[in-house]
Formats: sequence, C-alpha cells, structure tokens
Amino acid sequence: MDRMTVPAGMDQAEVGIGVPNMKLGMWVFLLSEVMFFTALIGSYILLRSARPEAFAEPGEVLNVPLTAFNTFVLICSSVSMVKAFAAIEHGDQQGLKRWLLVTVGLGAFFLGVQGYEYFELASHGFVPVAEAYHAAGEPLYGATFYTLTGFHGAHVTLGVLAMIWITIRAFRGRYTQGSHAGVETMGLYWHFVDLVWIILFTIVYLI
Amino acid sequence: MPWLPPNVSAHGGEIDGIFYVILWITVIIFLLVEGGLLWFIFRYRHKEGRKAEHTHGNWKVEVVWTAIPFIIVVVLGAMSWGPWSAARNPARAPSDAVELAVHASQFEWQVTYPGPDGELDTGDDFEQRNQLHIPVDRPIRIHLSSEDVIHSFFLPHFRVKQDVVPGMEGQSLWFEATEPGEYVLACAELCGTGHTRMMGSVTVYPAGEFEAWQARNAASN
Amino acid sequence: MATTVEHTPGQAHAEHHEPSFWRKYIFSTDHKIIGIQFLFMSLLFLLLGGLLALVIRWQLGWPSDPSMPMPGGSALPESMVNSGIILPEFYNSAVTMHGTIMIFFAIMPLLVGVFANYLIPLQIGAPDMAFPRLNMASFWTAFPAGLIMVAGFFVAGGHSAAGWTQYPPLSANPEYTGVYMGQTLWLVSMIILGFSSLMGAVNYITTVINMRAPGMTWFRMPLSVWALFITAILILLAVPVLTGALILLLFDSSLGTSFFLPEAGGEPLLWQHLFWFFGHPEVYILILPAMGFVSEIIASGSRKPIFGYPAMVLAIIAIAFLGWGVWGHHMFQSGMAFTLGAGFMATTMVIAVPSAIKTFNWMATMWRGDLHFHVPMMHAVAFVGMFVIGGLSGVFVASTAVDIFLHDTYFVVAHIHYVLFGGSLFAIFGAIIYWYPKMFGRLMSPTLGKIHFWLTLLFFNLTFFPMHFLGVNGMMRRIYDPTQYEFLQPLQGWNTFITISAILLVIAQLIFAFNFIWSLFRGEPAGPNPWRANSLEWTAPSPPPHGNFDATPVVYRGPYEYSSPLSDEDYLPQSVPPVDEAPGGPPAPDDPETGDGESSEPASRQEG
Amino acid sequence: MDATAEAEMQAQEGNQPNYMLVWAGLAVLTLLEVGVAFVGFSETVTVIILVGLAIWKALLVALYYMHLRFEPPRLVVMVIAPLPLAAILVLAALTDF
Ligand code: HEA
Ligand code: HEA
Ligand code: CUA
Ligand SMILES: [Cu+2]
Repeated sequence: MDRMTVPAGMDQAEVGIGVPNMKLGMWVFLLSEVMFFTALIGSYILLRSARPEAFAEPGEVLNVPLTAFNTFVLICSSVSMVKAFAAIEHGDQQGLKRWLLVTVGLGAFFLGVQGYEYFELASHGFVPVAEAYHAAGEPLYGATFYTLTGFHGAHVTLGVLAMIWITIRAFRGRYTQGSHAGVETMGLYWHFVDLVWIILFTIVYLI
Repeated sequence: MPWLPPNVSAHGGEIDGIFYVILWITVIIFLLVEGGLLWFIFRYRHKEGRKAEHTHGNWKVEVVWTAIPFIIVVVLGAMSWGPWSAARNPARAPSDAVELAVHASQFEWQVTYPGPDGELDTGDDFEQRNQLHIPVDRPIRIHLSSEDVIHSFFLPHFRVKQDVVPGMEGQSLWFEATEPGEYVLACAELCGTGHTRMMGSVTVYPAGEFEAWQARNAASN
Repeated sequence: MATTVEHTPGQAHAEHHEPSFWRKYIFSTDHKIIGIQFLFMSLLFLLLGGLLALVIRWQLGWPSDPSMPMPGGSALPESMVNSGIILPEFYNSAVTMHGTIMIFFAIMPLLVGVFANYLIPLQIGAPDMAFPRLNMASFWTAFPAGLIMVAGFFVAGGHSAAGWTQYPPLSANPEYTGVYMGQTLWLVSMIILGFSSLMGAVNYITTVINMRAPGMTWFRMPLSVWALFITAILILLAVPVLTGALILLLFDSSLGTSFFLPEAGGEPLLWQHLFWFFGHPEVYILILPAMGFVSEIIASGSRKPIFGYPAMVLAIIAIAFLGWGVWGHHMFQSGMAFTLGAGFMATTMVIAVPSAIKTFNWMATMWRGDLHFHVPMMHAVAFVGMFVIGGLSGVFVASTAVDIFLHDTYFVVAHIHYVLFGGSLFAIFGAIIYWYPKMFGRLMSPTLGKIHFWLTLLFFNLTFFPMHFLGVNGMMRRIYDPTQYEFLQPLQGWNTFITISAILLVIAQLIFAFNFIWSLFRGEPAGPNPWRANSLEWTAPSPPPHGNFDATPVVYRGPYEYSSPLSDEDYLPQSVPPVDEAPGGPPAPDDPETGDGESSEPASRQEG
Repeated sequence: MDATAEAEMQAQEGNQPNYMLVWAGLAVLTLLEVGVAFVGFSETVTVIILVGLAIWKALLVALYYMHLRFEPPRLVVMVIAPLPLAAILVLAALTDF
C-alpha cells in the first residue's frame, strides 16, 4: 500500500501510471543499472575494436561449455523465480517457499561455478593485473573479463542475499495473494541480472 | 584592452574571422537581452495600482524567437566546418611540407629535425630540446607523440592546439608561418607538477635561413 | 474525505508522540529535514570551495611572490605552502579540489539534495517522498563521501591533482603526479557519492510520477518540479556511467589494470568519452533546477503567469535530451576523429536553441508585469543576465575552429563561472532566500540580502569578466605561474585585479553566511505565504509539520495564475476551489483552510 | 493496492504466459548460440547472428519474466527510454576507436 492518499472516487491512475511505488522504484533503479553496464560493456566493445589483437579467440582461453552450462543454471533460476511469483499470485504459500528455495540454490550454485572458473583461469595465468598476466591475448583481456563478469557476479551475490531475506519472510508467511510486492520486486531485479548475463555471455565468451 | 595575440599563420586569419563573426553576433544578442532586461526592470517596476497583464503566452512570437537563434547557430556551425577540416582532415595534410617530429614528456618538448636530406628517421636527423625552428611561408607538418601523459601542443600565435595522447599512433598537425620571428610553444593540458613550465621557443626563419641553420646543426651532430 | 486524513501516516504521527531528537533531526526520514541537512552540508562545502578559490587566486595574483606570502599559509604544512609560497603540487590539488567540491559537493547537492528533497513533495502535494528511508540513506551516504573527500587533504602526498576531469594517464598512474592515497580517496569518495545521487534520483522520479495530489496533472506542475524531475532522470542515467568509469580508473590506479594506460594496451581517450558522456548531462544537471527556481521566482515576482509554460517545459526536456549528444565538444582538440568533432559541433550549436526559448520567455514574463524586486527576484533576474553571458561564451567554444585557440584557456574558465556562478549559484541564492521562510518560518533580512546581492553582482563580474580577456590572449588554464610566459606578462595586472575582486567577492559572501545564520534566530517571522505565491507549498504552515498538509490538497489549476481576472487578489493558489464550486464564495487566498479540498468536488471533475 | 493495479493483476491471471515454454526457448537459444559461435561462419556473420540471438533471449526475459508485456504502455516507454542513449554512447565512440 503506497502512501499516496486519494480522495474517494479518484483513483491513482489520475496522477500515477498505475504501477505501485515499490515496483516503479525498482524499474527506475534498473534503468540506472542499464547505464552502468553500458559503461562497462561499452568499454569492453570499444577497447576490443581499438585493439583486437589483445583479445583471444572464443574458447581459446575461456571454458565456453562450462559457462554455457552456468548460463543454463541462471536461466533455470529465472524460471524458478517467476514460478515463485506465479505461486503467490494464486496464494499458493507452499509453492512460493519451494520455488524461492530453488532460486536461492541455483543462484548460489551459479556463483560456485563462477568461482571455480575464476580459479581455473587464474591458475593458467589469466589474471586481471598486467604484470602477472601470461595467457593468450594481452593483459587488457584479463582486466576487462574479470571486471565485467566480476560486477555481474557481485550483482548475483547481492541478489542471492536479498533472495534469502525474501525467503525467510516467505517462511514467516509475510506474503499473501493480496500483497506480495516484495516477491515481485525481487523478481524484477533477479531477471534483470539474468538478462545482463545473457548479453555478457554472448559478448565476452562467444564473440 | 588586451586582445588576440597577433596571428602569424596562414590559416589563423580564417579562424579569427569566425571568432569576430561570433563576437559581433553575441555582442548584439547580449545588448538586446541585457538592454531588454534593464528596460523591463525600469518600465514595469511595481507602482501603486499597476496590475500585471494576465497572459499565458503567444506561440507565434515564441516560434519566431526559436527560429531566429536556430538559423544563427546553424550558420555559425556551417562556417566553422571549412577551417576545421582544413586543420584536421588527414587527407588535407600538405604533401610538400617540412616534416618534424615532436615528442612530449613531463615536462619538455623533444623536437627531431631531418638533416639536409629532408627525411625523418635517417642518420642525419638531429634533436633540440624545447626549441622549434621552422622556415617562413612553407607548410610545416609536425608528427606528435607522448612519452607519459596527455600534453597539448599549443602555439598561441599560430592558432594551433592539439592534445598529444600517449599510445595514439600517427598524430600530426600542419600549419604555415607567415612572419619570421620568435614565438612561444606552450603546453595547454594539465600534465603534472611541471605543467606550468613546459614551454619552448619557436623561431621562424626568413626564406633560406632555415636550411642554413639546419645544415649547421646536422653537421654539429 | 475523512479517510484522507487517516491515510496520512505522517500526520497521525506528528500529532500523537514527539519523536526523539535523533529520529527528528539526525536520522530523520522527513524529506524536509533531509533537505535541510543537505543545505547545511553543502553550504559548508561551498565555503570550502570558495576558500580553495582564494588559494588559486592568491597564487595567480602574486605568483610565488615572497613579498606577498599567502595569508595563513604558515598554518599549512610545508608540503603545501612553503614560507608563504604556494607550491605547484598544492596549486594543482587546489584547482582540482576547487572544481570537484564546487560541482559535486556544493552546487549539485544544493540544487538537488536540498531542493528536490524539500520542494518536490510540498509542490506536488504529497505527505513525503515515495521511499522516506531510502531518502535518509541518500544523505547518510553523501555525508561520509564528503568526509572521505576532505580526508584527502590530510594524507601524505596531498590530494588528487589531476583536475576535476581526472584525465588518465595522469590520474591513473600515481608516479605521474606523486599523489597516491589522495587520488584513491578522491575516486572512492566520488563512487560513494554516486550511490547517494542514485538513491535520490530513484526517489524523486517515483515520487513525481506516483504521488502527485489529485488534480496535479503533468501540466499543472510548477516548472521547478518539472526541472527537478528531468534533472533526476539525467542523474539516474548519467551518474552510473561516471561510476563505471571511476571504477575502471580506480582499478588502473590501484590494482594494476590498464583500461586507460597505453603502455599495457589501454585507451586514454576512452576515459574522456565516458567522463564527458556523463559530464555534459552533468552540467545541465547543474543548470536545469536553477532554471526551474528562477521560473518560479520570476513569475511570482512579476505577478504574471509564466510566459509560454508548455514551451518552457518542452525546452527543459529538449535541453535534457540533446544534452546526451554533445559530450564531444569537450574533446575537439583531444585527438578525436575530426568528423566526429564536426558532428558534435552541430549538436552543440543546436542545444543553444532551447536555452534561447527559456531566456526570451523569462523576459516575456517580466514584460507588462508588476515587478516586485524582493531579494529573490533580484537574484532571479541577475541569473537571466549572467546565464546569457555564460551561454553566449559557450557558443564561441562550440565552434570547433574557434575552440582550437580557446580550448583550455581562461575563456573556458570564464564560461564555467558565468554559467555555474552567474547561473546556478545566483539561482541558488535566490531559491534559498525565497524558500527560507518555508524552511525555518522566518524571513532572511532583506537589507543584508540587498547588500549581499549588489556586492556579489559587482565583484562577480569584476572577477570573471576579465577572464574572457585572459582567454582571448591565450592564457592557459591550470597553470601555476603565468608570468613565466613572456606573452602573458602584460596580463599580470589583470590577474592581480581579478584576485583582489575575488577576495572582495568571498568577503561579500560572508554577509550571506551571517544573514543566513542570524535570521535563523532573529529573522522576522513569516506567515505561510510571504511572497503571495500560488504553488501548494505556500498553503502549508511555515515550517510545515511532519506530513506536510492537514489534508491532501486538491489542485484546480496551474501554478502561475497571477493577476488572474478570476480573483480580486493578484494571485490565485492552485488549491483554491473555483468560485462556483465552493459554497459561500472563494476563501481569501492566504486563508490556511484552502489547503484541503474538503469543501469541494475532486479535481478530476473539471478542467482548468 | 488500488483499483487499476488490481485490474492489472486480473489481466495477468487471464493470460499468464507459459513460463516453462519461455524457459525451454531460452535453453534452446543458448545451445544455438554456442553452436553458431563454433561452426565458424565468417566473423561478421557470426557476430550478427549471435547479437540477434542474444537480443531475442533478452526480450523473452524482459517481456515474460519481467512482465513487460502486461505492464501499462507508459511504463514500457519509460523502460526503453535509456536504450537509445546507450546506443549513442557506444556507436559514436566506436567511430573513434
Ligand atoms: C551550468 C553549467 C553549464 C552550462 C549550462 C553550459 C552550457 C553550454 N556550454 Fe559549457 N561548460 C561547462 C558548464 C556549462 N556549460 C563547464 C563546467 C565546462 C568546462 C569543463 C572543463 O573543466 O573542461 C564547459 C565547457 C564547455 C565547452 C568546452 C570548451 C573547451 O574545453 O574547449 C563547450 C564547447 O562547446 C561548451 C559549450 C556550451 C554550450 C554551447 C552551452 C549552451 O547550453 C549554452 C546555451 C545558452 C545560450 C546560447 C544563451 C541564451 C540564448 C540566447 C540569448 C539566444 C540567442 C543565442 C544565440 C543565437 C547563440 N561548454
Ligand atoms: C559552481 C562551481 C564554481 C564556483 C561557484 C566557483 C567559484 C570560484 N572560482 Fe572556480 N572553478 C570551477 C567551478 C566553480 N568555481 C570549476 C569546475 C573549475 C575547473 C577546475 C579544474 O580546472 O579542474 C574552476 C576553476 C577555477 C579557476 C581556474 C584555475 C586554473 O585553471 O588554474 C579559477 C581561477 O581564478 C577559479 C576561481 C574561482 C573564484 C574566485 C570563485 C569565487 O566565485 C568563489 C566565491 C566564494 C564562494 C562562492 C563561497 C561563498 C560561500 C558561501 C555563500 C557559504 C555560506 C556559508 C554558510 C551559510 C555556512 N575557479
Ligand atoms: Cu605538458 Cu602540460
Ligand atoms: Cu559540455
């Protein structure tokens, strides 16, 4: 319930755009996220077009099959998230809890795989810092790779933490068919992070 | 009233020309606006019994004072194109120019001159620190490079300014001196503690004398 | 209608129990308190920025002149000022921090942190922001950012010295400046400040979209709200780009990556593209709210509806939108592709047009008005006069050809200060004095206000107008000692003159500081509507209680119905029901009762 | 929760998309991408196809999982607003690199 007070006989739509504050706020925030990732991904594109030789062929350094699998994991976490939302839409508490747990699990698993990937890559000399770098391509490759995937990873981490909080609230029965803005807002963020990964995976790993 | 330093380059006149066109246009606009403001301040200041006219605007006049500035700025933009591409379009770099190389570093200008053979990167090249020597009335082309940070190659009297970016290949600029004499080379981009003293001298030689100077220095190397 | 009151939690709250001092003034979620917190913080930073300006001016006025030791210089460590002589290292830091603090910690928070917070809910008739706790977080993120930025002055190696534009490699490799910790603190502080701005922007946008009072349609919003709303969008979309760039720069300078460092394959120009893609929208972030406040003040000062309200709104939108396509005009001489430069010249030229519309519409608003020159009005009119000068000097540098000579000269410095001081800061002075009674319930002394205004206008022009001459003579920016250049020596007289004017300018500001503080306690008490203005905030008591309005106001008309034939007064507040609506004739405009729509039908019913 | 938003909800109940179908689509497209990346078309062709597929996937997520398809048009407009800006930044700068 947002704080706008409306005299009888006049509905929010008169002034708002028919989207409650929480949800609208999250969307607005996501727009800024779009620009943030534009800065990072844009930098990657520009640096790469400026110095193609600094970047290795897809698969040459990066483990594409592993990451493709990880991408699949994230996609699954998206569908489980939306399932959780659909569940509470129908007032199905059990479904909500179940699907939220699945989502948290998948999110954590994604991070685990990414951690393993980092470890493997680093052990082959693919590191962000210039001095220690000794893999195919040039240090720029390592720096851009870890920055892009790292900031996405950070977003997933925050997402998982928030999701745990939402799950706890779900188990405390805080969400009902009538009011579950928290779940919906969480979902928006989560799907956005998934969406960003879809772009990153294509640009960083496949192209 | 201090004003534009005397222009001693072939292309500078055109740039100054645009400067003056903009100056006059803006001075007129300035006078109209400030004059109008002062007039209104005086004419419509509060007096007993004055009631403001209740109007919400008039789109006709608004269209007018939108269109006029638009035309003006479009014209100004168009005027600037010519000299801009003349000064920057690599395709328009002079082919018959005296070629020099300037290497910027904190906080000095290292100038490399071709020897008598007129070719850079040959055995008889020679260097001079913070001294730019050039002939009058001949196109000069300077190849720029930087050692460390961004510097800016600035010749106030020649209306020349170009940032020198480390790691950027093939940066160059060109101009033609019209007056023999002593001028200044400055650094216009903040480049560190010594930015302020990163200066050099520019010597423009009368016809013929440059070659003599060139020969002398090449020999002494 | 009774339901309305219930629905206003702030209201119930305020009546029932008094919150503790901490909840009420320190960790308050009340948008008004938060706005005032920003006000005090950014005024202190404004003062600091002003003092740094004096350091700059002292050096330029009497460059390294032993007979003119810097006053108080002995208080500073040897690494900054040695036996009265300002060291070049410190000069560069002073310039960098002057620019940084003025733009990010003084003007931006003054315009947005203070007024977006304070005005938006009041002017759209909302009890508070959409996310009050997020709003509090926004201030308590900005505050530590400020502390970190100030801390930079005290660390070994001094504060960042790479200019507020932080061009790498200079900023990316500490070896080039000898600044280590200071540079890191600068970057960290700016990143944190970015989060603060972001939280603010999300809040302002959501609030304006969703929480307008009934009847407050888009085209009945005061121009100040329009300007702040569009500004919030600019912040929302521009700041993250800066944050991204800052993070890359931080990695370069402290983790050994090489995004902007050529020796390991980076691209210095990439930073410039990212920075200015943020940077130019930023400068419009610094002017649009000012334009909004000036529109408010000029309309009420002229007792006349704003001329061409729709055009004014469209102009704001146009400036904001075009502002995204002009960033390259800061890079004309940077080695950027020359065709790209030409393209940016075209867009930059065009962006002068919406500003033209605003300028002429302000003048047309005064035309045939009934001008009351109270102190805010003086500042608003001065804004128009000064902003035009800054804008016109912008047109010189917008020409790629002319910019070859003027780039990085004092002509640009003059431009900056005419738009930022003559523009933004004059509007801020006006706005502070205009809304001060609403904030603190007392008026600032008009006498002191007038003295401050005239001295400021005088010394501002004496300080900055001659800078145009310096620039036209080719005097470079960011140089520690112009007298080293023979061709600049004839100008030294001007430099000294500017310095003396600048000192007097700063002293004149102390009058404002005194007036501001003195009036908090001694100022003449103000009623709810001292300027007899129309917008909703003036129907609330001064200062408004937690929750702002006794009942949600209902809006019947635009905010600029001055000297309307419909009212025998020369103003007609937005929430006064039309005569035919209200039983028992129109209430007198400044009757506090007009705050609520009780006596009327919902506004949705009629068109005004 | 006010009237219109309520109505919105109903609307969604009505045509609640088949999330599993979308999920399958995303999975298949991902496989397709990996395939395309390695069959070895010419550089440009690969890039065009891959970017196309990525956008397709992104749209699926935005339209169905983020429910953009069921939001009021004004929100949709708001959401796509920054995309041109992102494009301007990258494309304009690209001509310089
Ligand atoms: C509030 C901040 C603000 C504002 C509003 C502006 C407004 C404008 N600025 Fe400015 N600018 C800065 C702040 C601002 N600027 C800063 C801080 C820098 C320096 C950054 C650094 O440190 O390097 C800078 C630098 C800067 C440069 C780079 C100079 C250089 O480094 O070489 C350029 C170049 O195009 C430029 C152009 C413009 C233009 C065309 C406008 C236009 O928007 C102005 C439009 C307004 C008018 C034109 C006046 C009103 C119009 C009329 C009266 C109608 C008639 C007019 C005509 C027909 C021309 N600015
Ligand atoms: C809004 C922004 C703003 C403002 C207000 C100012 C104000 C001033 N600026 Fe600054 N300036 C910049 C923004 C600003 N500047 C920027 C962005 C740069 C470029 C930096 C760079 O190159 O990196 C710059 C650069 C710059 C230079 C060029 C330095 C160089 O290139 O070497 C100079 C030189 O004279 C200068 C001087 C001044 C002076 C004398 C003032 C005076 O007007 C100061 C007057 C004093 C005040 C405005 C303080 C008043 C205090 C109050 C009113 C507080 C009240 C307090 C309480 C109630 C507690 N400034
Ligand atoms: Cu080199 Cu300044
Ligand atoms: Cu700009």
